[in-house]
Amino acid sequence: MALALSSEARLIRDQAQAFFAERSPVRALRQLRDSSDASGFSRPLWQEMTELGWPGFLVSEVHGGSEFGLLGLCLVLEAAGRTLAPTPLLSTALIGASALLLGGSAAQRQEHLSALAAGERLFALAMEEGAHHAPSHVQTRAERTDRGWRLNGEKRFVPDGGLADMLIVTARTVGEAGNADNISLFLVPAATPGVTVSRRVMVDSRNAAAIRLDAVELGEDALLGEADAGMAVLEPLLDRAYVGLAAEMLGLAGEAFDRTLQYLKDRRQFGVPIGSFQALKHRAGLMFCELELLRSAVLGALEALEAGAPEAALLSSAAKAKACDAVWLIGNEAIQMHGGIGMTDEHEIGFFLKRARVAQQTFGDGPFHRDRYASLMGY
Amino acid sequence: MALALSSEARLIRDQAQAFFAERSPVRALRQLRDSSDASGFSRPLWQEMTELGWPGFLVSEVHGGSEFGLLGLCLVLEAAGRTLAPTPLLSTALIGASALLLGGSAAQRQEHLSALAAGERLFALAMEEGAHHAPSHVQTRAERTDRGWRLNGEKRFVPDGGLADMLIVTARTVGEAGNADNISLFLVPAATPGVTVSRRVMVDSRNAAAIRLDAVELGEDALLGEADAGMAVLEPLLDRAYVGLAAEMLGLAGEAFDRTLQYLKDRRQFGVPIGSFQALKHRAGLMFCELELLRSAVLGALEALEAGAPEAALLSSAAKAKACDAVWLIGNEAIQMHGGIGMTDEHEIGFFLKRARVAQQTFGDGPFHRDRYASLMGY
Amino acid sequence: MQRTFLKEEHVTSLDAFRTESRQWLLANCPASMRTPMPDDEVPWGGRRAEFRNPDAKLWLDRMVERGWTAPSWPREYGGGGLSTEQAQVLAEEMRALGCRAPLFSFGLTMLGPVLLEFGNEAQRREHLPRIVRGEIRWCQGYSEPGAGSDLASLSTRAVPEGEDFIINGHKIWTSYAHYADWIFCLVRTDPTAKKHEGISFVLIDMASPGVRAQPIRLISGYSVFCETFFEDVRVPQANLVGEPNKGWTIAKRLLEHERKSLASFSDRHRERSARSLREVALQGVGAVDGRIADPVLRDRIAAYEIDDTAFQLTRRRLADEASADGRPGPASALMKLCATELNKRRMELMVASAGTQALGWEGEGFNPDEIRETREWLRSKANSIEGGTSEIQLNIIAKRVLGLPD
Amino acid sequence: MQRTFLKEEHVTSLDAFRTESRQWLLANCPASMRTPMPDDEVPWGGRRAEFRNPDAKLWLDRMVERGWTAPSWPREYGGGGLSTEQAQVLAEEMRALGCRAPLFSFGLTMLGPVLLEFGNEAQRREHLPRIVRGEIRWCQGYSEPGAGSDLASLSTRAVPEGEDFIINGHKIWTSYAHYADWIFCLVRTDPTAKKHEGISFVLIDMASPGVRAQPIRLISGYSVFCETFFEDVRVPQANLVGEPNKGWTIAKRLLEHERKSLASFSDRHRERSARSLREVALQGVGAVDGRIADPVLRDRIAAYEIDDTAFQLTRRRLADEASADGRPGPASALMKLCATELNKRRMELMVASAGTQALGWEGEGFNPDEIRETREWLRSKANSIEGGTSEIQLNIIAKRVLGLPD
Repeated sequence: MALALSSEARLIRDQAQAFFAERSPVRALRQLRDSSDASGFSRPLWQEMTELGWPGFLVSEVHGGSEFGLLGLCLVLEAAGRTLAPTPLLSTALIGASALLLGGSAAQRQEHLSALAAGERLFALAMEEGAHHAPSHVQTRAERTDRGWRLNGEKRFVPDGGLADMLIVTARTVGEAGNADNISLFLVPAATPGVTVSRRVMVDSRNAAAIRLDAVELGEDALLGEADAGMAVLEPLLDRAYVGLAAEMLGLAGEAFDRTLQYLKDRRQFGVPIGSFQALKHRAGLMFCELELLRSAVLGALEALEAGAPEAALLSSAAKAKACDAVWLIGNEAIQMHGGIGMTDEHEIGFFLKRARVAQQTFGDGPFHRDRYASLMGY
Repeated sequence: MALALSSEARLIRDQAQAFFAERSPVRALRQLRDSSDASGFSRPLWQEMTELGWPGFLVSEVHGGSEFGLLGLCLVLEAAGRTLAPTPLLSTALIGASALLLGGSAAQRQEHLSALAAGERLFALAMEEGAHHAPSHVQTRAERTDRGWRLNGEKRFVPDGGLADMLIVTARTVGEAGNADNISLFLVPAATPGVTVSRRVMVDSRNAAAIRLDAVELGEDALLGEADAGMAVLEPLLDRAYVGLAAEMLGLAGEAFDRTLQYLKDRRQFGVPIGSFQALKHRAGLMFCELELLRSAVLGALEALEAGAPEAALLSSAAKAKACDAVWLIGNEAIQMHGGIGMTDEHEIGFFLKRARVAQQTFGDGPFHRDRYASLMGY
Repeated sequence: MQRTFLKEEHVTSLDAFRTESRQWLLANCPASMRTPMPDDEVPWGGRRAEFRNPDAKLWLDRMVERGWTAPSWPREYGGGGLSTEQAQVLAEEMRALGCRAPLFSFGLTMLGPVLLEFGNEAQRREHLPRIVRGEIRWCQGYSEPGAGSDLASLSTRAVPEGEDFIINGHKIWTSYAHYADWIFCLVRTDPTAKKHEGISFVLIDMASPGVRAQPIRLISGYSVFCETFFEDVRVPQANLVGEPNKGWTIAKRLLEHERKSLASFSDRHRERSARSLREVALQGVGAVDGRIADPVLRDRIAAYEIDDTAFQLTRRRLADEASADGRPGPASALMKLCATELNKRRMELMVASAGTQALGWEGEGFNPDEIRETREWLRSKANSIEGGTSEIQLNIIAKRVLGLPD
Repeated sequence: MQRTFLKEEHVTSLDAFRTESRQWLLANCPASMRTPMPDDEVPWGGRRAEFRNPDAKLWLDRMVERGWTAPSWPREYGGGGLSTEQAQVLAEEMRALGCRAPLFSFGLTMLGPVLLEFGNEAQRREHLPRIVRGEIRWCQGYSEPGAGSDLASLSTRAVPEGEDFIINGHKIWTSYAHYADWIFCLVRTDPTAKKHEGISFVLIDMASPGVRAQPIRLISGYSVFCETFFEDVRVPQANLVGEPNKGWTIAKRLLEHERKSLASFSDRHRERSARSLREVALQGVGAVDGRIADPVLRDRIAAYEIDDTAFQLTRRRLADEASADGRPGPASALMKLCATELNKRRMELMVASAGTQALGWEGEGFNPDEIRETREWLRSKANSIEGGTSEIQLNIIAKRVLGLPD
């Protein structure tokens, strides 16, 4: 297989870019923010995305999806990243669908996949309990009951947690936080008694939520995958999430870079465009290299994930680590090179910095993924 | 106290700079290297330094020294660093004298200090057993005997080990490598039976040695400080060694920077001096900042050491960490900015890179000293 | 006894001054003025000065009486008349006792030194005492939308008319202009001259008709900067400082003072921070044996703290080495560059340490410290832009310190 | 079944080619040619070629017979006539089986492609088959003491005399000139024209009277580069490639090929390294639970390996995206920059990992791997200088890829 996009893929990418540029430019995010919209996203826009089939990209045709696959979905996420569009695509189309495909029973798939592909049911992964990504750091308790399970615990920083109809929750039956064993995954309807969802207003203006689970009673069928073997589902699920988010970050970094490059050509000081100053040129060149490396890392990880290759986990962490490097460098340089105007709320470049840092902290920052990479490599 | 040199100190510095520039320029190091001189230093030159009183800068007048103190000695070391002069000053005048002052009995001082101050007896600290600085990583054994002690073990990378008349050796009575307890310090004449000194030819052409100790029999009086409490002497001794080496590295970095700056002004390409290119200007500016920070870090540590201030250990590690940063950055940039000519053995700038990397690895690299700094700060 | 080769000071007389100052401070600094200063109690002074805490007024009055809001200015203009060394001792004692600065003001840090060097006697007598007493709050009218790093390309015009100038133009990044009483301003008085040669330095009462200041909202949510518009503003020509068309020399000197002051500004921020970096890290990633659990983060924090220590030592060293005139000179570029880049690093490490808790914007789920850290992180991005970008500082170092060719 | 959107290849025919190639390689590559290549067995070819291992000669002969020393060159010049995709498959199979390259040569990587594009038929017929067969070893006469990054300011003169040129000048950094049979050289043929417009590209037999190559000793102790002096050297004008005074276009294209080849050169170094970075680190700082004991070093090594992985993927991606003409273009600047900076990082990490054991120069106390690592560390510093400095690569990216103004 070549590591280049097919003409069909380029079509999808171009369509998605045109869609977000027209229907969800950065000013749409600003409007959501300034109107203090409680959901942090636009339902009519989601409806339009649904009509384009995006929620069902991973879902089989039997359940109303298109089976366009992970690469196609990531091209859409990259396009969304370019305009910082807040969409439930990552949480629902990628994570929700992958959770069901990787761990769901036939009945669970039957129950959820059609609604998911139709954009009618939104998902969120309620996993973190601390301020840093730590999949096995689970204190939330799952007790067996007569009719199934009872959950108690608190989840933090659940992306799209305030929108979701269904929560994918990690909980443990025994053991202590940090131990990777005895973790199970549950599908929890957000409307279940005992579930309290509170929005957290983050710097990127998206819908992250804190979620309390107070004696939440669930049936047997809430269990996703095997009891006590949640990591067997969660790990491959997270690999996909890492790459999906890295794809969004690629879009974000690419757009922030393009805007900065344009500014370097347009802004004049000392009678010349500031992009003619060699120190800025060289820094632009280094940003370009980071971006090219990130693009390849994302494509390489997608190739491995789609092929089910053994190096998929390794390359997923590599992609997220590179994404963190790139948005850090480019986000900071974008502000510095825009100078004062970049510090104003009126200018859009600051939105890229804000989203960059949240995306960096979501699903593991650079050091997390380098540590995981080293562990997977056996050193 | 002001953090600036007194006129007396400036005199010492200027005298030392003039001395090394005239009597031991970089080509003297080249000659030593190319003549395969077994000692890696020049005895006649040492004689001249002795006449200037440098070996006795820390030694009291009673023992023939000048008591000019650590700062004065470090100004000489900085000057030596500027021409990469291989001298036993650090090992003998700083480490040897400090070991006797910090841990020596009256009899030991009486026996050694006059000879040391007169430049007649050279010292070396035989401490490392691995390829990285690790003061408590001691496997060398010290057993009690009827008449004193018996040592067995192997030391690596002993700076000036091949020149020294007296070795300061770390050994442990019980316990395992890594344990900081039960380490003792010994004064071992290099001529003692069972001591085998083998020169190691390093990239900086100085005299580092591997030393074997095979059933080396010593008297009671060989013990420096208390038995099993060697770290109480070694730690403050190493603080001084860190700063002394950092001072030498300051000289090295300062000279490499000055030469590079001159090259930027002299070398013309595209019809202009290459120092007119903004990318190189900015990088030169950043090097200058590193150098200024290093100079202050060294002075600050010396102030604290001379005052016996509690933050002396902290500032000593800060100085060595900054010295490692500065010689790394400036050594590498010096080669890159000199371009092809800097890669030739004929040009002298490469000698700075070689000494830089050895000095970085001597007595702890940046990560070692940052780790120590954090530990001393309690985090 | 071993000698030291660090420069010795006039120990005896300074020691006496130190003792005396300390006693006075202990007797006169109200207890509440020896606590960390909250953001909303910064004493900026001015016609509309507010004192949430009456002790702050008392403290200001007492310090003004001794001239110690401007310790090294001459007594004739209300200053303290101290030598550089004495002023440093006073600062050390205030730091040691935790005394708040009685007054923050661009008049003290920027305009005053320039008036002392370039102003005429009438201007000094009119403005310096009011700065010392905190009666007038000044702001700075330098940058324009088209004149940022290239400040000398400014186009705000001052046209003589009788004994006045008529001023028209548009300034930007005028910090706190919406609270200021007066502005010191660069204007173009000769549009035909080369760009550096037609600029003058004038003082303008913000109450003059035609002046309008409009706050700019920043990415941090703060609005400390303004755009300031001048529309046919009439200013007496007597308000010109120095010679007409020679304002660029004054402007450059003032920028040196600004850089020096910005270099210490990040310290003030840090001193006001409720939580140190290592506290945030220990809380954010947890501790193992009392040490920050993440060794990579720990290494980065130690690297930052070592650099910061070296920077603080450099500040002391450069002050100690400085020539007697006390003018900042090109070293201010190094100080400004290092201080601001260090502060940005510190705030990035705060975010890395606190993770998602450092990225809250407002509302539930974040305590006030966390929200302030988020905002300060964003605010810190301007450090390396305002008062001359880091790129401009590097240009200055390359040219004026290292002598590299154009 | 889920679809993929990665570009599909002509799978069927390529698969057949892959199978066939593998079988041939298995049958024809001597066992000893499937082991890592020691430094002293690199098969550079040439009139004075030496084969320490007779299998190397056998392997070269067999590959030459199929044209697979230059797999994608046309068959009429002795090449393999493969498509780009087939050549890539062949390279993959050789890598998978661990086959050594049968021939290293600047003729293959640099001169050949340029002769194919710019040479006349006589020149192709004369030189290409001899390159393919490894009969002539070429070197490159580009830089001069006064013309490094500013290559076009070169001053070696070629003056016509009858049917010849008389050449005088002084080249530097001519790699392996002391072993080479011929040199491709940039010379000034019109000293009155603008500097880019008076340059020609000529081929010179190193055996010509008046040519002298003198090795330069490097900081690594190696001497792979020479200074090459031309003193009244007579060269037929028929050896001019392309038009007179139009050599700069050819020179730039050749530099692109050189960058591309340098980008993969560091790989070859790495493949020949006896020890991987992580082996050196595990040995140098020890292991805790099988992991590198120093977590900060571990993080830096992982960061390097991730960047290197991303770089290898970028190489693949750019090859897959490349246009059909196979010319490297400005992307070669990115590849050259990343490859060389990565190799320098790798060698610095080697030193950081191995500590003082990585800094031995010669003699007792260091094993051959360690000595080689020291030398390679020093050698690596030239990576970002030779073939166009990293600064030049960044200039090219800024101008030709990003379109930033001069």
